Amino acid sequence: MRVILETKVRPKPFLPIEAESIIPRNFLKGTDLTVYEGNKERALSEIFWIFVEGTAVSPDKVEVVLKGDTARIKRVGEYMDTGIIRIAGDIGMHCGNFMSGGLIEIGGNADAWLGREMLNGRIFCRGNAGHYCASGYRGEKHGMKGGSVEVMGNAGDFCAEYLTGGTVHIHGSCGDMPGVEMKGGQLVIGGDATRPCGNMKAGTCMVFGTVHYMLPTFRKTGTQVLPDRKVTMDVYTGDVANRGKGTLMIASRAHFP
Amino acid sequence: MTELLVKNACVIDPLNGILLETMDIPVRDGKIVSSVSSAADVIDARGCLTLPGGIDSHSHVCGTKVNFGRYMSPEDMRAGRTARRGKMHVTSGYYVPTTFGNSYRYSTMGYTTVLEGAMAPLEARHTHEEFTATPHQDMLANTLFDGNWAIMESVRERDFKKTAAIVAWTLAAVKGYSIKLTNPGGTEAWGWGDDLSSIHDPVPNFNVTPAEIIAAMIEANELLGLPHSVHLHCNNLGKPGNYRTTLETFDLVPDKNNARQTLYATHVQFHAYGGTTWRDINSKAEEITRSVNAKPQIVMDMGQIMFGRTMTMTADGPMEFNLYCLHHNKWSNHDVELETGSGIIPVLYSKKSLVNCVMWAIGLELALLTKDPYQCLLATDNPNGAPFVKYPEIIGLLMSRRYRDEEFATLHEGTGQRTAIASIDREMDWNEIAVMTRAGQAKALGMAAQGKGHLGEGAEADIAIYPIRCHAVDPATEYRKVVEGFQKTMFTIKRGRVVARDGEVIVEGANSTFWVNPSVPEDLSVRNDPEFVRKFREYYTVRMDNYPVQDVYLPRGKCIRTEGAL
Amino acid sequence: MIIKDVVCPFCGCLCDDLDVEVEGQKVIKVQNGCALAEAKFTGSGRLPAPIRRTPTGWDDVSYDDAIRETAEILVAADRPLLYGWSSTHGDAQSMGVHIAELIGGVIDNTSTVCHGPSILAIQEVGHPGCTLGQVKNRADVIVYWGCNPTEAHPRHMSRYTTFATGFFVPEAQKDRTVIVVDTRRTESAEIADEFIRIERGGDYEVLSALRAIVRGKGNVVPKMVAGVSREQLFRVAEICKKAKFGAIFFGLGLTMSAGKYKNVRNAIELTDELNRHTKFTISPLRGHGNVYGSNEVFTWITGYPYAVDFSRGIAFYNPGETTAVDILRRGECDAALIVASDPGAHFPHAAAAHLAKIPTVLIDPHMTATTPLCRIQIPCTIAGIDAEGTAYRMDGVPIRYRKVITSSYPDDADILKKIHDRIREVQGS
Amino acid sequence: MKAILNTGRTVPQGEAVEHKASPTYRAVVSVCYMNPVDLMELGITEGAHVAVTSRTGRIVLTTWTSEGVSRGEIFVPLGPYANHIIAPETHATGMPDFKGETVDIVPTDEPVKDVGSLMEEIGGLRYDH
Repeated sequence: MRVILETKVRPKPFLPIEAESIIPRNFLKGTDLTVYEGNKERALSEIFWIFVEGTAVSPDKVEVVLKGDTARIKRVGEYMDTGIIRIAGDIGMHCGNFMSGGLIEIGGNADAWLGREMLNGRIFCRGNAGHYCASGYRGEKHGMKGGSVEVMGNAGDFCAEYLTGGTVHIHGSCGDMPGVEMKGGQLVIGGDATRPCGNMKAGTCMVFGTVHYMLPTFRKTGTQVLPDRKVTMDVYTGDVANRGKGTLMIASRAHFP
Repeated sequence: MTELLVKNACVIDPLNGILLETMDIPVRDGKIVSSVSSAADVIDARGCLTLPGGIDSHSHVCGTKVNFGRYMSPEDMRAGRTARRGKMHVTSGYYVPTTFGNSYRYSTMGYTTVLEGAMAPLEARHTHEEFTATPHQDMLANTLFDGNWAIMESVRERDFKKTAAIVAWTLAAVKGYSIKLTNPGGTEAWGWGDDLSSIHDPVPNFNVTPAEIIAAMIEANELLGLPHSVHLHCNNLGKPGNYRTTLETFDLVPDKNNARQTLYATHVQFHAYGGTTWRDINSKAEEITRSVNAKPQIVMDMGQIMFGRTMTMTADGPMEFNLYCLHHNKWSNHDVELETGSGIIPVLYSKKSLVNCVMWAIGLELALLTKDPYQCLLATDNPNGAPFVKYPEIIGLLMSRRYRDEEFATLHEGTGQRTAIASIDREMDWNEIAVMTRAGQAKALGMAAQGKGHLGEGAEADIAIYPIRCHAVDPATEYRKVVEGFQKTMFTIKRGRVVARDGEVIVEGANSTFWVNPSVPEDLSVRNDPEFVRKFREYYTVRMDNYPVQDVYLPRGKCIRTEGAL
Repeated sequence: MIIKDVVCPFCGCLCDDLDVEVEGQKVIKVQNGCALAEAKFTGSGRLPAPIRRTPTGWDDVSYDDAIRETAEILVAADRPLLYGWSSTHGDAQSMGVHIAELIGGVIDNTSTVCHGPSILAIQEVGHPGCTLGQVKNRADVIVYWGCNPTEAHPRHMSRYTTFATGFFVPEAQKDRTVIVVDTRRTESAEIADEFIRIERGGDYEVLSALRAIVRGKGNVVPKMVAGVSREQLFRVAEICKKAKFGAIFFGLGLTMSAGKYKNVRNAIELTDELNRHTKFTISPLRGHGNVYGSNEVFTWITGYPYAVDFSRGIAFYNPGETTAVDILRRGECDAALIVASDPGAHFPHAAAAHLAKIPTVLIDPHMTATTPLCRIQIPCTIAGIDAEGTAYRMDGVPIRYRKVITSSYPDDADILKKIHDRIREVQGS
Repeated sequence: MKAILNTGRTVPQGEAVEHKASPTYRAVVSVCYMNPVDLMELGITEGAHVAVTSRTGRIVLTTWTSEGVSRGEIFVPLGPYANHIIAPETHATGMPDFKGETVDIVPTDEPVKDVGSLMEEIGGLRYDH
């Protein structure tokens, strides 16, 4: 089954929409769902033109497609456990929060907190991701615990903060402090990074571009050749400011202190 | 004039010797009376269990440290969120809920009076502000004196009258109810990052010992004729082997008051550990209860822990630092100049942890091995042992051996060797539960005279009606019904007004705060003591005139004047 | 008439030892206070009556009409923002939260552009702190990090630290070692025994290095860290470890620089580490008079210290998303109520500009930089001058503001109460 | 000249903070504190005006020398002048970069605007009573 949601023109297009109801499972029972626009509860049909193609007997066979001006729609795919969500353009904050299964594909950019506290499943973003991509929540000690987030463009600051499990792959560059407070999982940064892995306790972070403002509390333990990538990595352990036993690997040619 | 008649109530009122009698309760203008007119509103209790409003004699719900617990815990606020509904404000939080969250949950459980376990005098205004935002319970504030410089100096000089005068001035100034000592002397040592390891260690720079502070404060308390006794959080909380300190402390306590105990020892579960390290920790509940059973001058509360996440918060700063070193989670500390300290850290009590299982067992053992339920009251040191919403489960555990056995079977396998819980047959009856949750508290706090904790004529009409038909339920086997029944009242009546019904709070509250103003002869008043005034000016960062809590903070304050022997 | 022991409402020190001389309805002299206190008490130029913006200018309007219109604006909004709350007392703050609850609004306070990041840090790792008297009576090592008390909290040093005598510190200047850490050689730095000058944005690195040294892992630390020599870092770590009681105070140098709350978190974790060796505390130097009170009040009612979003009925919190600057920057809100603060002056103008596009109501005694942006301004009393109420000092100590003069202005809490009641009427709740 | 903008409190700013329309307030918050060497490099003396441009705006300020300010940095007291050029981006923390914005500085003869004008530039309407 395919559910296509195309945004209607709204009188106040700047208002954020909270749409945690948009997960594949919910559409098995129809499209009689609601979302919040600011402090007003709206029927899904007030916000979207809704087209349903085919039928499905189980949620994993449901594909939800979002089109139009979706950049301010938040929480799409929150608590999603199966099925597929495809977003043609940009998507608002908290896309895929607590996701435990299924696939979210984003054609444009994702706003902040993409895949926050994710448990499993897969998020694929063709554009850039905002701040706190694949991160934790205020006050909570665990961030993303499993699954994978792949971003073809760049990610903002605090990417993979508190990463606890799963893999985060940013093909472009990260902003400030990727992998800060990391305690597990794997973070791969294809481009550059500023001050990676502060206070890291465990897990692995690889940076293939340039590291700006390397933190002073990582101890170099050697080098490692990654044959499949044809690159030598400097290997550090840290963060020794903490009790950290994490691994930070930086492409050898590109490490400027 | 407003009148109310509660009909067909199945009443347990231990202080008046009423046990499961079906009767009517007439109420006029907030008090229980002998009869009401035919115009009275009528509530039909339909033979359900009807008790005096519940009283929590030791709970942390209001003030600087509690609010800091909330402030640092956005992760907890994600639990237990409710939207504004009817007369109810928004609430957030599970183990450190907002003030309205606390108030609504207590109210729907039938609780109408709560003693805040620890108020730092310098920050009393904050506690009182939150009291007014906890509108469905009458509130009392335990006032901290454990590291009070002026007190320690007077104890060193062995001037009990002066000790009493300082207590009197402080209680009146900060609108406190009773004397609280938390790790006496230890909180001052923590000012330097140290602690005391026995009640005979001298406090650094002050040359007094915890034992001397405790003894002197008991003297002062009785000299002033305060309604409640000294309320003590013993030294060495949470340390394996600490039961010796607790027993030594109990041995210090004379029997000085016919109406009530001379010492209230709080959350004794945390003070009843044998062993030498966390590896060989074991229960010393038998030793502790043996002492208490022989000493009518002591009342304690359980300090029961229940499994799950919660927040520990106490004036015992050094203890919290030790706990932080074990858990490596977040740690807050807040020392209060010239007075006390405090610490806060979140914890998870897990059935996988042998230590936690032993703690769980000790709390229950204390209650079950204390012969007189008036001597061991039900409390979790909310939220330290568990949030108070767990009380119904504790009641279930106390009333049903089967429930205990079922729980025990899920615990760490080493629990049986470290504790005696599995061999205890006692199952508490309805009356004992009523004592442990209201009558005992009222007596221990000296609040029975204020009309709390009983349903006799003249009492405050604080009444809890639970959907439990005692004659039709066997708590030993149907403990689930007991637990559910105590979770939500059919009616909670506060001062003659129905405030909660079937788990919903239905009115805006308007509580009272009880506080004590002991009379002190003018020549003893510390206000007239130039040395006291000078030290206040030089060492506090707040002026003496700005220190007292103004009346405006207690819109419905109830002052208890005491005439002591000073 | 001289009123003694008056509380100064200017900064988070809330000094309560001022002697204020009053003649009629005017303060003519302030003793004991700093220059900021004097300016605050003797200030003039208050807005005389409520004003309302018209297409061509400004009209006077009655309090009743202003209140009625404010209620209508707020009820009609889909995403109202209620911001400010630091220069007033607890009753007004509490009423503000209840209004936000009623209308499904977002309520935020000035900590958002002050110590909001410190709160985020505390929510990750806690806060080993103490009251100011504890520092005054005990501290032999004082660290000022990224702050300049000489300018922002002029009496902090004389009342509590560098120049204050305390019970265990009878000779302040001899008994205390003062360390200042900053990117600028400020006047505070001139007074220090040790000045650490950090390259801009280097706080996190320096804090990490100090943590490693205190943990005995100093061998990893390179020769220079963000412009600070290894030798100086080791020397300072040693001073701290040898302290009997150390106290770190930090300011906006940490919260506003890159990394924001992670800088503060690192400083707190350094403090935690030092506590394994001696006694150490850390405290933010809170700015606006009662800003800490707004955090306290928000917390006991909603569970969160700032940035609370009620649009879904329940309280939701996520700084960065529900904070005032972000909501304005994204142009999300469609009405605003500003109380006791001046976002026109203190927010980036690209964010503040949105206030002019929507119906904005300002409740403030003075004409401010927000006045030109608003549709209605309602003048009120000034907490601590012609209104009394509760305020929380930077260390959490609650103090009651005095009322030293009587004016004809209504208390902002009363104005808000009327708005609240009017909203309930309109909503029929 | 490129520089890093730092903002913060000063006593005069605090004293005048409740008189936003006053000439005093304008005078004390429309100041650009600079290292004297940087000032020399710009070829101006203390008191001359500079136009400071950032990603989001442009503002004219009066220069003031300060030995405490490092070379390559400027310090502007917090207020509407500094905020005219500070970006509203908060890195999803709620807090803009009040310290650390990159700016470009050139000498100018333009006058320093008053607060009312600044607010009118962003859609406000000055209130003169």
